[in-house]
Amino acid sequence: QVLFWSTQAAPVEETQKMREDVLAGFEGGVDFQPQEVGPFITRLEAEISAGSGNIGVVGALHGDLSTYADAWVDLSDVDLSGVAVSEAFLELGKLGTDEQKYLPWMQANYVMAANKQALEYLPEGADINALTYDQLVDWAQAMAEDTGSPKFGFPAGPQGLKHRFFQGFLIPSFAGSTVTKFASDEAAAGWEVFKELWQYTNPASTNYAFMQEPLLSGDVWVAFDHIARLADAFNQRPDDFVAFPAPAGPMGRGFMPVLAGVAVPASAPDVEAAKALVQYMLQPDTQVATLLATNFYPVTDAPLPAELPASARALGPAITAMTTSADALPALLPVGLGDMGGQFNQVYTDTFERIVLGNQPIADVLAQQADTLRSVMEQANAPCWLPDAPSEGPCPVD
Amino acid sequence: MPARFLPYLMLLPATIFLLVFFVYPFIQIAILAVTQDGGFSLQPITTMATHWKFNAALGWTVLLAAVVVPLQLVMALSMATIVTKLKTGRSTILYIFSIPLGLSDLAAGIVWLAIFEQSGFLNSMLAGLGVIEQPILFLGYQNIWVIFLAVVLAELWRATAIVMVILVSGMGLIPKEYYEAGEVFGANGWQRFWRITLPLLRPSLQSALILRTLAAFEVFAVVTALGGTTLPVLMGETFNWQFAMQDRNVASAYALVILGISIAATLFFLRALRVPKGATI
Amino acid sequence: MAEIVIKNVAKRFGSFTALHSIDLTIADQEFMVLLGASGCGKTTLLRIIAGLETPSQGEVWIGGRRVDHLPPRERGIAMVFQNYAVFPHLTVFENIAFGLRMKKLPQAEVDARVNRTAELMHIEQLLRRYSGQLSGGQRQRVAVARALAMEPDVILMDEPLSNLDALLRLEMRAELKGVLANSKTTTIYVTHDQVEAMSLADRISVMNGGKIVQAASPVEVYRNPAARFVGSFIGNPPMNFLPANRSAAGQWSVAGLDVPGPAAGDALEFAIRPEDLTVAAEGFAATARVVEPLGAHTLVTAEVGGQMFRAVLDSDLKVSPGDELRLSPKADRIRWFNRETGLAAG
Amino acid sequence: MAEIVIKNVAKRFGSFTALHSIDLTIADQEFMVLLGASGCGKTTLLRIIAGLETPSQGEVWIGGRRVDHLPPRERGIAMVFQNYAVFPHLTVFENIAFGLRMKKLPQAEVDARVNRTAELMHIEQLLRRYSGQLSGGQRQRVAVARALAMEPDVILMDEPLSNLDALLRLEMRAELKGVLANSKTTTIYVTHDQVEAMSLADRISVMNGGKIVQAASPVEVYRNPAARFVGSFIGNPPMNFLPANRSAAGQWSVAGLDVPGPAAGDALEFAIRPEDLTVAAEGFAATARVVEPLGAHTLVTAEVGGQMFRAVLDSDLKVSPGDELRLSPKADRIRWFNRETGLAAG
Amino acid sequence: MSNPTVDVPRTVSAGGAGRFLIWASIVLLCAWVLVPIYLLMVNALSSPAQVSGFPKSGLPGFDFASLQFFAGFAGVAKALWNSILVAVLTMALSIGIGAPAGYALSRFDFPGKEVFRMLVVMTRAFPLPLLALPLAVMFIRTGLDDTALGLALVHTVLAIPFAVLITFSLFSGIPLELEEAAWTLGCNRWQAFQRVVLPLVLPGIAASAVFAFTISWNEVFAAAVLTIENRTLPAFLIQNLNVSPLHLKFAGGAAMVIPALIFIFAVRKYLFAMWGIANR
Ligand SMILES: Nc1ncnc2c1ncn2[C@@H]1O[C@H](COP(=O)(O)OP(=O)(O)OP(=O)(O)O)[C@@H](O)[C@H]1O
Ligand SMILES: Nc1ncnc2c1ncn2[C@@H]1O[C@H](COP(=O)(O)OP(=O)(O)OP(=O)(O)O)[C@@H](O)[C@H]1O
Ligand SMILES: [Mg+2]
Ligand SMILES: [Mg+2]
Repeated sequence: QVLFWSTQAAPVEETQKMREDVLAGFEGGVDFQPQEVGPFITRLEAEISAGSGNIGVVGALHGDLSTYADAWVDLSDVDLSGVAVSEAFLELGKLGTDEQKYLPWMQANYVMAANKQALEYLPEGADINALTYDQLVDWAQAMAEDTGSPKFGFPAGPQGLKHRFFQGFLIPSFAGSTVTKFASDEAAAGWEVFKELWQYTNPASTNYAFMQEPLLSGDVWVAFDHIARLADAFNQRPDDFVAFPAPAGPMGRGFMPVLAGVAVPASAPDVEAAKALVQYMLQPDTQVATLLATNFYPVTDAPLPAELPASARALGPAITAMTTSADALPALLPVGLGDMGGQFNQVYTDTFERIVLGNQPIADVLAQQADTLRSVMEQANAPCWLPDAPSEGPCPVD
Repeated sequence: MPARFLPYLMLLPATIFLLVFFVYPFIQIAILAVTQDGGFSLQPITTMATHWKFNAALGWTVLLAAVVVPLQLVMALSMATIVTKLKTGRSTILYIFSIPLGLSDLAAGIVWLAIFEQSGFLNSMLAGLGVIEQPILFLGYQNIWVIFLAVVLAELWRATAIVMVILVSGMGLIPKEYYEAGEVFGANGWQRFWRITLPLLRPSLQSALILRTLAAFEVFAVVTALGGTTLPVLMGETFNWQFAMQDRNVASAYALVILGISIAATLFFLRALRVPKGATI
Repeated sequence: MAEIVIKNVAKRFGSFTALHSIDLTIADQEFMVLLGASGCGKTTLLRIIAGLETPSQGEVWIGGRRVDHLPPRERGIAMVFQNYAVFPHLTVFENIAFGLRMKKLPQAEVDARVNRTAELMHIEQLLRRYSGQLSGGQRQRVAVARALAMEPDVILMDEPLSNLDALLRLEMRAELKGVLANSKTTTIYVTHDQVEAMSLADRISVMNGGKIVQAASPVEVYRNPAARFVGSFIGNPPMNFLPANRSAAGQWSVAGLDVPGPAAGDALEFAIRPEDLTVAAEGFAATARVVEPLGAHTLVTAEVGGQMFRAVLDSDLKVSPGDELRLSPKADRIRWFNRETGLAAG
Repeated sequence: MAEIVIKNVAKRFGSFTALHSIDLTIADQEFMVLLGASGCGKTTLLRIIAGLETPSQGEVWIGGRRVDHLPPRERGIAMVFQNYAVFPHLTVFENIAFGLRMKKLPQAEVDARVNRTAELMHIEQLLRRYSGQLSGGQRQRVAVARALAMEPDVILMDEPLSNLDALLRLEMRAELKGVLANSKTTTIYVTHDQVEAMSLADRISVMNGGKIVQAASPVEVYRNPAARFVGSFIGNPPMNFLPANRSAAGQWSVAGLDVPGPAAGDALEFAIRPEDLTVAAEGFAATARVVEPLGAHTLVTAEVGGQMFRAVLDSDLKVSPGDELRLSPKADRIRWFNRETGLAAG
Repeated sequence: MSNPTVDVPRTVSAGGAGRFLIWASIVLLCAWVLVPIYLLMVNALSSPAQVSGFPKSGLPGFDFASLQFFAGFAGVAKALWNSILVAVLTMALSIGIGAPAGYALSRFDFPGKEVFRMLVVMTRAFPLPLLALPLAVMFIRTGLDDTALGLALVHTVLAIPFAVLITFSLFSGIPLELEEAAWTLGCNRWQAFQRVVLPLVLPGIAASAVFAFTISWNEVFAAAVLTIENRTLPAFLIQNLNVSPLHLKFAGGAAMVIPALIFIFAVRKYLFAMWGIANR
């Protein structure tokens, strides 16, 4: 039996499906164990430093995997026989080295979802599939003023994925950059807009982890979140909700894919069995089953079945609309940050908390956080990635 | 002379146990707080102390303990007194009172979230009574004091039982002749409680307060459940640095702060509730 | 005014009856001593008066108020507990001051009273100690001082001097009597020391098996026991009893001796106190069995008519076990009891 | 063989010295009574012998073995605690059986011994009760029974009968003496009851302020006190003392009376027991102050030469406070003490 | 003499008022404890739609789907068994190791007492999740990893301060003299402890055992890190509750609470039974 140690598919229902629908077919058996970040990291580090352990395969987001680049065995020799894996993702999986540190496992994205009631309040002339941040603000304002309570929602809770929104959506849309122009006036303007939006944002947002619940309860009518965290709303009441792309700013429609990969730690008890599992994860059937279990999309060219659950039917087109829009501005996942990934995220979270929640002057906060960001980049010695222009040495923060 | 070594002999298992399973890993971790990249450095401590959330986290943690622990003490004392006084239904009521004992802080957070949520029971009730039209957002980030209050309530609910059970078993050991003497010499119920029960309960009070205060300094799951990161607490920051930011040095520095205030509180209780030599039962 | 009236009080512990329908009135300022065998219910009676125990039936009145339902603190009493109940967490000073603090007396008054009573009890040098650092007798004196300091209307003392040496007890006894007389306190005092009982009591109540057998002045109780039990219980050593059979009108044959006695009755018991016997030519034929020197006197336990018979003789008289003696009773000290009812006859 | 030897034992509690260098030997099977004022260190001494307290200095030997470092259970002792220490969670039966169970005696033997000692202590009907359901005296008897049932080599009793009524105490005393004599036990017995001390003791040790003042036979202690303290402490009421000044060789002037006395010394004290005084034509001029009837006798507290002076007189003699009396000492009972050292003179 | 017009009933009714007050506060306190539990159960027994709906009725929907979801988890029974095993081991270890220390603290004065006390307190004061890493490394190297005993050892670290401090306070309440009496009756220290002290403090020991049990029962972090095959219940089903949908959160919470309730119900008698004896 191979122990599959994962940060993904942690919600108990997804876990259940992973075990029963996705992994049951693997010969030799899999013990799928999704973990919260604390135990996940602790156990992983313990096995790495003990040099032996139980974990066979690690499934995690790109950011987590890049932390332990040295611990993974090279997966170049995994026989992908005929499965076409996205080249860009494979490249990310090398973590800036020559070895295939991890293989991509599944991908997702962030989109917006709205209760159909909200559509009445859509500002004049706004197209839901080509929304701008200003229109979003107007929309939220209209809803708030008419219903008497703010109806926009945002996953700013401790388990929420807010930092991805700032890194991949807000700042790129306004500044066309994630790192370099972090403290630029354009970025400041973006924060300005977000602050305005926040006025019409349900204050309970600071408790939200998953937007599907406030959407279902009606506390929130319009929300931004990870597709896996919106899925339940669509599955429970497919007719009540619509999904649509994230809004666009002056520099374009920033968005950031989510990439999860599978890696094999050097301390794995049976590396061969682990590699077999990795290979199994990339098989077309597995990839589709994974989509059904987790709402994460395949990273391969696996053909999607006709019968998809409501969530996939609603969210898939929204993602496509976003990634293929004329003004699409993809922001890649951070590369080369290693174990500074957490602190990198924290810079964005702190900026949010200070500017929006703490009401501190935007310029000051950005200047201070820029210093922190700079030192993070320098410590990690990470060059720029998209949408920032490639750099020699650590990515500069202007 | 074996008698002199006897206490040490009795402490031996606990000491060995703690040395192996606590002190050894503890030292490994504590060292991190004063090292950076393998060398001695005060950087982690500086990073922690200058972090913009540090003061808030420390302040809220201490304030929470300062509010929760005394309230809890009062409640636990009243519960324990009631339970000891009762003749009928005593075990049923003790059982009910001690139910929260079996709850994890995670579960307690969930329970109180169900109450305070925007679509939660409190709003449902208020709406049902016609007091409100729209559900009120109790736990919004602007209502930090409401969040604080909710955390206080949840902590009171969850952890009072621990204090109570310690006090109940302590009260059970106070010989009733002292109450009788108190009664005869003019002490009313309140005075007996104040002048006989409390002083004779000092060892139990001490233990209960120490344990409870330490737990209060480590409050985390309930706060996160109810207030997200709006109400920063030390333990939350520790987790954040350890797992989200993966800076174990700073996390360790935070842990040492928790340890420090815990030891200070313990010393305080040991002094304040010391039983003078000779004044034992 | 603190007259204590106990009406028809009984106390049952489960199936065991500790007190059977007690009626007793203790006059204001009276010093009443309770005497009785171990386990006869003395403590229980005190505790009922104090309000620490609810009587199974009956009423308790103190100073004209019915107090059954009042808590102890409203009864105007103070009590010395048989097992002291000295608070372990308070110093001797604070123990004595406890009741005064409850009354919210000013500190100066508290100091004065504590020092006064502590001096009375000879524990003034122990005021800073805790009860765990005291000897048994010292602890007992703290308990007494604590009650005295209250200057209550009624003071209940349960064997308050039992753990003191004779000398100290003698002193304490005198002090107590003086203090309590001055303060116009009504006292109920349990003791097993008959000398104490005799010398302190205005009246003695003798209890037996949960009943009060006789309540009368000390001399009366000693000289005129109302029942065989009283005679057998009081006096150290107690009265001697011998069966008496009528030999003629007003003449009774007792262990071979002809003694003049009551005219009525036919099955009586002859009773005489050991100290009312002298060695003489005429008297009961006795064989000495045990000879115990008591200092000034010698206690001789002898056999008379197959029964145990005690005599307190002058210690100058040399008696050894096995000696044959003639013991003559002082005629005016002889008592007679009905052999069935145990009550005094004649 | 359970001779107890105490060598140079002292005990300090912080700065307070409870025992000063005690030397005492108690012979095998001897019945030693400890007498002394409250707080003089009796309990402390017993606890040191039992091994419950570590002496600050000195050695304790039992049966030829040095036992200082042995735990109580290996010393072959049993002890009756001053405040009983009856286990609250066990019935009377199990309390008494406690030590026997520790010895792993067969159940039949346990039953037999418990029943025997319970009967001895008159608590056989209480065997099923818990200590909370007993009276003080009953509890005390359980404590005694528990120690007796052990049939130990050495038994230490700390005021074991203090809470019993006189009658019961008399009985218990006799039973104890019998049982302990038969079982060849060495006994140390603390009591405040001098009659008890006199009648039980092979020897009496009189303690004062943490020192042993005299250890001798009861009669010796009573008649020939080795020190003023012993005279003043033993006897109820105690000895009377009057300053004596030499009027001629072997002649001393005592409160205006000329008394023949020791040849040596110049500042002595004259001492006489109250019961060695008679009312006569010649004697100390005394004014009666307090008259207390004690039953067979009357205790008269009088003033002689400005000092308090007690006499035990026959109760037939009618004395009232204020009466003038002449009290004559029996010549052969007069004792003399050095006024400085307090030790016996002549 | 006596004045027959004394108002006896007045004092009785005063007592009645006191009674009423006491019972009123009892009812209030019971409600305070029970209502949140009830609400948890209401949610656990409601359908997902009811759980996220508003306003809520306060009555359960008797929809067992969510609970069944947990009951249907493969391996729940084994995890439950592991949880109990670990909790019982923790109970035994922490009392076995902690009680002697508590006894020593209450009965002896010795140099180093304060140091030991601080050591005990520190165990409780230092966040366990930080210690989990070195412990896990140690366990993996020594083979204690993924065993019930290994996890129980870690839980014992958490429970020991409770065991030591609570037993310390209990022993402080037992008069030394009772023990001394037992010594003179042929007991060594251990026997005296066992036969005299233990019966008197048993309710309190039971209390600290209950603490140990519940601490272990509810501990998630170490359980998640240190067990793989031998998962305990919280590690098995609860630890991802935070990121699970609401209705499952409640059902999961209830699934953890119910066994604890049953456990406390089962031991409540030991929290109590022996009073009245201790209360001489
Ligand atoms: N722990 C202690 N700390 C200080 N002083 C103490 C302590 N224990 C006893 N003492 C003192 O030592 C002296 C001897 O005490 P001990 O109990 O031996 O007296 P005792 O002769 O038994 O008196 P009693 O007849 O009143 O019981 C007393 O004066 C007492 O106050
Ligand atoms: N709680 C109880 N349950 C059963 N019997 C009890 C209880 N309390 C006391 N008794 C019994 O009631 C009787 C009276 O007890 P009490 O304490 O009044 O005796 P006492 O006269 O004070 O005796 P002593 O002189 O020995 O102290 C005793 O026989 C005792 O065994
Ligand atoms: Mg009594
Ligand atoms: Mg003593």
